[in-house]
Amino acid sequence: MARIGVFICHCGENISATVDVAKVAEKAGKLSGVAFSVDYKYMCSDPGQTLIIEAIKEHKLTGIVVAACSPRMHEGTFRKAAEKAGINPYFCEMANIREHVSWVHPKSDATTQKALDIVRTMVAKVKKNAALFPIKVPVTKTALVIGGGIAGIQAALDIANAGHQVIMVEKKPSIGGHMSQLSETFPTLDCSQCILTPRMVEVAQHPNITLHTYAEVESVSGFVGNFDVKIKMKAKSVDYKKCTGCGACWQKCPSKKIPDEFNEGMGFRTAIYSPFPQAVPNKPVIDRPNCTYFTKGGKCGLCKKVCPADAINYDAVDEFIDVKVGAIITATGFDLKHADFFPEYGYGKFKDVIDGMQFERLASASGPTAGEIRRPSDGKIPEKIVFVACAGSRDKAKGIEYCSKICCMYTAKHAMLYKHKNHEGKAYVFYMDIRAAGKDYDEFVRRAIEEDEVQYIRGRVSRIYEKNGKLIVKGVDTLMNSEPVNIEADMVVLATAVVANIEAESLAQKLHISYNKHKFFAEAHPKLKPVETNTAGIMLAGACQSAKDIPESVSQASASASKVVGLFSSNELTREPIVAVVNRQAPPNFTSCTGCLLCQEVCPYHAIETEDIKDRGGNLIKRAARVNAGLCQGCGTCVAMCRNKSIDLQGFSNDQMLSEVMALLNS
Amino acid sequence: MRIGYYPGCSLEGSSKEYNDSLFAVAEKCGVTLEVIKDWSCCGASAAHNLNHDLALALPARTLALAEKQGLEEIVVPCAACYSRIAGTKNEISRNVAVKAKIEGFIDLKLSADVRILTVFEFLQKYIFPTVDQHIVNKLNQKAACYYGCLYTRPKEIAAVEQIENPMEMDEVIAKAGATPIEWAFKTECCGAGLSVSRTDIVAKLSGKIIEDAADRGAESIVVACPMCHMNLDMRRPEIKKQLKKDINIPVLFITQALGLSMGIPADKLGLNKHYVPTDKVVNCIVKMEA
Amino acid sequence: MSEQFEPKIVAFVCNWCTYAGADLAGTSRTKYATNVSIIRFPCTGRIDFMLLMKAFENGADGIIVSGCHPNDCHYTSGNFHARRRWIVFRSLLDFMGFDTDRITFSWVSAAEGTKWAGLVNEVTEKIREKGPFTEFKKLDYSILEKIENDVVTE
Amino acid sequence: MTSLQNKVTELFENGTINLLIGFKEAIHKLPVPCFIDNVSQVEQLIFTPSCKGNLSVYLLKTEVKQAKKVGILANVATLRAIVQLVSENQLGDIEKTVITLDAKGELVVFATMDELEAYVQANFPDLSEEDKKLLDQLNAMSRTERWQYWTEQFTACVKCYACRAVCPMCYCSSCTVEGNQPQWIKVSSETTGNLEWHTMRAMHLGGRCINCGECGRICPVGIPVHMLTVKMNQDIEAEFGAKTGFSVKNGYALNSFKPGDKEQFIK
Amino acid sequence: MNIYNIKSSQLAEFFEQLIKSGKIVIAPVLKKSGKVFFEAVHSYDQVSTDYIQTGFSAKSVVFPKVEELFSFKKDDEGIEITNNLHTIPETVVWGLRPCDASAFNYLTEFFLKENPDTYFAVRKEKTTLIAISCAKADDACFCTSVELNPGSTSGSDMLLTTMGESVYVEVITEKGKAAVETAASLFTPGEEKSKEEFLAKVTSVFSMDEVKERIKTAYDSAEWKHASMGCFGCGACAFACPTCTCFDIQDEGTQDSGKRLRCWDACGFGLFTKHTSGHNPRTNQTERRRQRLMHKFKYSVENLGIVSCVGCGRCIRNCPAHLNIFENILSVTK
Repeated sequence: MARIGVFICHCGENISATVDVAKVAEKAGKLSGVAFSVDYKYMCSDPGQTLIIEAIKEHKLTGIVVAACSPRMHEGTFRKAAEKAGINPYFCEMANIREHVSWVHPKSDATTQKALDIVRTMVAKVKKNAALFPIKVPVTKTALVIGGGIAGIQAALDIANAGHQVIMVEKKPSIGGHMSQLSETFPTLDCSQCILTPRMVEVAQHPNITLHTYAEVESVSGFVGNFDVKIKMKAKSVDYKKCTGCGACWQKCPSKKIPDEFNEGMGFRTAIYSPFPQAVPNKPVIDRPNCTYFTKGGKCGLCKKVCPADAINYDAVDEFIDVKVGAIITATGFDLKHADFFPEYGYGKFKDVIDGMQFERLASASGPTAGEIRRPSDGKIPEKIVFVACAGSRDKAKGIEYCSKICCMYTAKHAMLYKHKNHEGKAYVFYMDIRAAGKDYDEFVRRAIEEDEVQYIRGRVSRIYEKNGKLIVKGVDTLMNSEPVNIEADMVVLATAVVANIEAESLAQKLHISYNKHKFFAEAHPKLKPVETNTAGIMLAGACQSAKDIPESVSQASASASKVVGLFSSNELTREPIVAVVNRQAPPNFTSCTGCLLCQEVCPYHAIETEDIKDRGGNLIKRAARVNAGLCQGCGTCVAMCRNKSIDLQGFSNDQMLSEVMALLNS
Repeated sequence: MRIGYYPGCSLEGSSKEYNDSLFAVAEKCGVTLEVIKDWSCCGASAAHNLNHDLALALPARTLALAEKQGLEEIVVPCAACYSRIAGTKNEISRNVAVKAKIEGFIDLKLSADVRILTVFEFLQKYIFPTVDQHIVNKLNQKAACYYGCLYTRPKEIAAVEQIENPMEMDEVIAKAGATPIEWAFKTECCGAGLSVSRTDIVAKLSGKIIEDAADRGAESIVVACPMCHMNLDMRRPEIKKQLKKDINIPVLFITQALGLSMGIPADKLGLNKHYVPTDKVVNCIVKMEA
Repeated sequence: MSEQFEPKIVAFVCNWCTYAGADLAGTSRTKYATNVSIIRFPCTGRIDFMLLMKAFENGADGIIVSGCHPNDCHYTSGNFHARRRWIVFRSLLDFMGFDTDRITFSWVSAAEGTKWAGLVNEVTEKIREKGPFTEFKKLDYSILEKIENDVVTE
Repeated sequence: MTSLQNKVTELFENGTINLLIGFKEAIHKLPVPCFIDNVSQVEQLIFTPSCKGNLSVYLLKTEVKQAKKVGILANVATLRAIVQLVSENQLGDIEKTVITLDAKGELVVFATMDELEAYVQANFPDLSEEDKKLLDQLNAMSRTERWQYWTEQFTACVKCYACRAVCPMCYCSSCTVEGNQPQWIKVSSETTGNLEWHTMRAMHLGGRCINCGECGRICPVGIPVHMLTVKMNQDIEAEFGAKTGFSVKNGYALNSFKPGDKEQFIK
Repeated sequence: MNIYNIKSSQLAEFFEQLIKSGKIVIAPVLKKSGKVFFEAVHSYDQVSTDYIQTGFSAKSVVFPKVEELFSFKKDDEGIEITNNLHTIPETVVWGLRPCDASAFNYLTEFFLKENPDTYFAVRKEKTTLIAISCAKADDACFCTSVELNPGSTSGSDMLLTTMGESVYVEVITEKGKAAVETAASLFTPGEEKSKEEFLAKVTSVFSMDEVKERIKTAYDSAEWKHASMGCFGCGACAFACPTCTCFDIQDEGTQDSGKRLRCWDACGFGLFTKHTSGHNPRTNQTERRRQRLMHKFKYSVENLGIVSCVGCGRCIRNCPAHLNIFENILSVTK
């Protein structure tokens, strides 16, 4: 038989001014199952809590209702008090008679009556409460970092340096990502590779980091603290244990005319290749579709002959490894739209209309032109370059409404680099707005305009066409009473839109994380949880969430790293036991769940699994739903969905909610 | 399949040859067009600058009449008319409130699901299937297809697939045995309505178009819009002043070009009605040996 | 005219948006009618239509169901599922001849304390005009007893 | 022997099935379900248009499941039920051989679920004329008339649960109406409780009910219970474009959503 | 037994007199559903005269689907317990069939033989049964097999048999007399004659004696499976049955007020025999239906000496699966 204690708080005058607290206490005392009832000035004060604790002990209370402020305010406080008194904290409920009564109603009988109604309701609920215990989930203290760009590198290093194991998966033969392709970086103009490569090496050499390049995530299951990940190790055709990276193979490789991805197709590489000189690991892979040995059925085989370490292995196959990790950081970065996306700029027909990343390669000392800015068509040094900002970005017609964020800055940088290399050259920038919000950013743009005399034209480019060897750029200058502008340029650089990685969607589906219509991964909360995803234990770093520049990517990487380290700071995760459970019944039913599994669909957290109920002989009796307490967040949508109430939500059970309704209405 | 026809004012007046050539071609291929009875002005160039409701009501009326006549498809050869009618259909079918309002004005119900064909859509859909057997001549020349603005924007009603580089007319021309050229002014502005008020601007804009076509060796310019045709053809003297050179590439309606290849006599196609003499074009024609 | 009818109204609300919104109304001391009492759920997705039925059976005159605006659900999609359920439930009730005006569905965010207060007053007024909900009570006889009553009352 | 009987004999002999759920004629001339477990009984089998019953209900019986390889005679409603049941993971543990009569009265035996699904989609039944009529009548009534109508019906209900018993979608091992912790619905049969019971049943079946109409047909007091789900299914198809017993994938409209779902009543 | 005659045309007047007498009159009424049910009526126009059998039997008059045994209220003064025995009205059941009427014999035995049930006693005491013999029957009727017939008087207070222009009235009990008294002027004394030609022909499908004998050993018959696999496990048969008496005691309400109810139950329900432990001695419908049939033909004979099936055929007409009780009895007693 329940022995409930009811504690009515005055909250100074806040409640007692409009609610007749004494009367509420007196009436509450008469409710069936209520063994003790009292009102007091400040229940949340130490004496108040002591009063509760004493009462619980003295009157052997089995549950308490504190009628005071909103549970969102003090539920924790009073549950602790209950615990101190030796009863399960979940036998404490709060009746909100301040925010929902005294503060919103005048002093009147009706107000007092409403207070009493709410108390009665909560008494009815607490009578149906059950002892709940925090859920403990073990944590595997290894993190998986997907993507070896600057964000991934930063996150991996931070976690590793905190003393935890990290597994990094990079789909390309080398880590480094886009940053390794950049020439100089804004706003400081320091060389990208000079600052990046040491970090890359650090990753390779870190005792806590296991690096898998030329590898991809195949599948992910499990939940926070306990993910099971299958990784696909694509066949490199080179035995990295033997390979010394001497380079003999790629120097000898006969198929030399393969467009070089690293140089954005403006240079060539061989079939067996290491993407760039400072690659990590600096060991080659064979690009099978382009390798004579594989395309011409075993002819060639030169690399094998010349390899001093006998590291070439044509028979290598894709391999799969399974790893257990506690947390996952996605740092899969972005892609750029290319010139062929722009019909008005010639669908990429014109060789000398290039995108920003191509310009980076032209400007890079390690690039195809060894840092000299020469135009792709004929290698001439352009005298006039037009830079077009917002190519695709902020353009509904192109389906890309968002701002790509980095273009304003790198366009200024490009113009500057060009001017620095060719003082006579002319640089024009067509722009909509200049978005240079960042430390030293606007100064940087001003410098481009004022010191390097880059001509900024506020307006859009309507069309680019070729006429007698020149690129005619038709635009408008909206600051010069919208005069049409025609510039005869030698080269045009489009600051094309940043878009999500092509594989973003499929990865998101493997990870069960949500993404927006542009396939950028979605954060759990745009302001307060910007680095977590809705799936506990999976964090975001860098441009896979939205266009970001280097400093932003790096800070977000460190942020999510700290989230992971926080997660790893204890051996177990403790979670509120407000979770759904599938009922258990005596045989032959075992559970009333019929295994229709229609609930699986509604669960936003994929927390509902199946469970095979077997007899002693191991024969399947029935397949039922089971809630993974590690994943369940306690929304209870499945509970309302379940036709025969086989799933119930602890803390908001059917019995509790119905009792509340009945009690509220039956005075 | 019954095909409705909306001439609009131009095709009954300034661009009669466009109308005649269209019918000549259709007739040759045994396709009949039903004029929408009691059609009214599409409201182009005037209404939509003054009163949006009126701008919708006028084409809406025409659409409603077409429906009443039981037509599921109508051809609208004039680019301006097309733009107005397609635009209206688009807005009405997207917004019930507007639809109701307009129905109120015109005092007619309309479902606005009549299909609206541009002239080149019409040619491809109804003429192409049988045209080959009628083609007797090869328009042995380089032609620059000029689309102008009204077929290519706004995006919602664009009548072409690649709005920046449309190819629809080019395909028709190729059928007629001409060589469509690649050029940069396919969709630039010809000056359109300023034809009367600011001839100087028209001269400038249309001038550029003609110049680029000439520079790229075009022997004729092919259009599907009365307004474009007028600016490129009739305004030659002003353009000549503007460019300080005399370019006399003739400007043909697409239907005239196709008609020629089908062996329809030049005068029946109204080629004699142009300002810039078209005999050059006619002379290029070579009979195809059967 | 005797004293005016004071309807009993139950509000089924989610913890994260509407409950918090009601808290906000409190902290900003917005005054509203005393007729509505709140029952707190974690999410609108948790609200079982049977609870609405039971509320009416037990003498509620009106019901408010309220939670996070679409796309704002703390659990990302609970309110979307709830919305679908409500769409069909409401139409079913109407098909059975039930007066669905006695149920008010609303989105009230944690920031909309004023909206909450307004909603409460509005609904209270609406239900007051409608008068007490008696349909269910009238039904509580077996067919025989029903006839007996008729006979007796004749 | 009829072609049906020959077919079934064949199925028994080549070991495709070891139990067949079909119809035979009862002493009072009506078709009654029969469960044939050997060839000797095959000649009692009939399958005529008068065999309206939805035998798929029996597929969920333990005795039947134990037979493992089960054949079943199915009209279109039964086929829909099977599609829906499969989509709800209810028929995983038996090998079923489904036999139907097509429009031409030809025997069709489905080798795979895909075949069956395709057949259902090709022969998807429309609402029966009398159901349409009744639906129109009900929609035409004023709200209070409808309330009058239904409460009268539910007053007559005696809670014999025949509607539940004959429903292939009511396969819960324990039904909420019988749960007593908490007691959602009174055990006693009185109008409010009966109304709650039928509302609940409709809500649990809306979007799953395959419109076989059995519940209405067999109600001993003649309540057209099936109209509730007929109406709901109509709404669901209109609002969310979902058909019941139509496809094994996405079988249920109410456990999914579109952010763009439309309604006019949420303030 | 007294015999009277009354003109068919005057039945209506007799009926109106019964109503005037202040009694509740329950009679067959044609419902929207096209089925005929017993219902309290105000006038003879409501009464259906063309029906073979009512959907449900008349047992609800003495054994309603829900019987409130008592109700209680708790307040500061204390606890108050009340029942509504006193509200049970004088009732006349008009137009039940001889089979239904004879069912009352069994009901009486069941409820009153040992530990008599007050509610039943009072209701029975206040109920007059005016039966009308059957001129028509259908495939489901089999009263003759259970040793009744379309004209049996057993259990009725008064039996009416229409013979063309006049109605042959058999008054069996005092209550029957009382009924005649309400409109004495309409009745003219008559003498006994055969009703045969005016009764429906119901052919007997089995010999009761054989069945009684053979069913003793039928428990293990393999035929039960074939007879009952098709049973869906609903209560349609039991609730319609004039002799099914299973009930379930339910307490409804809160700690402060509530009532105790006796509600119809059915042995066909899986829950009927389910134990708290989860164990269910009757695991499937075959066993449950066997229980029902064995009870009708064996157990009730053993317990009360009466076959508790009256051959009304309702279970056959109402069965969703069209199961046929006498067909099954035949098969299991083969």
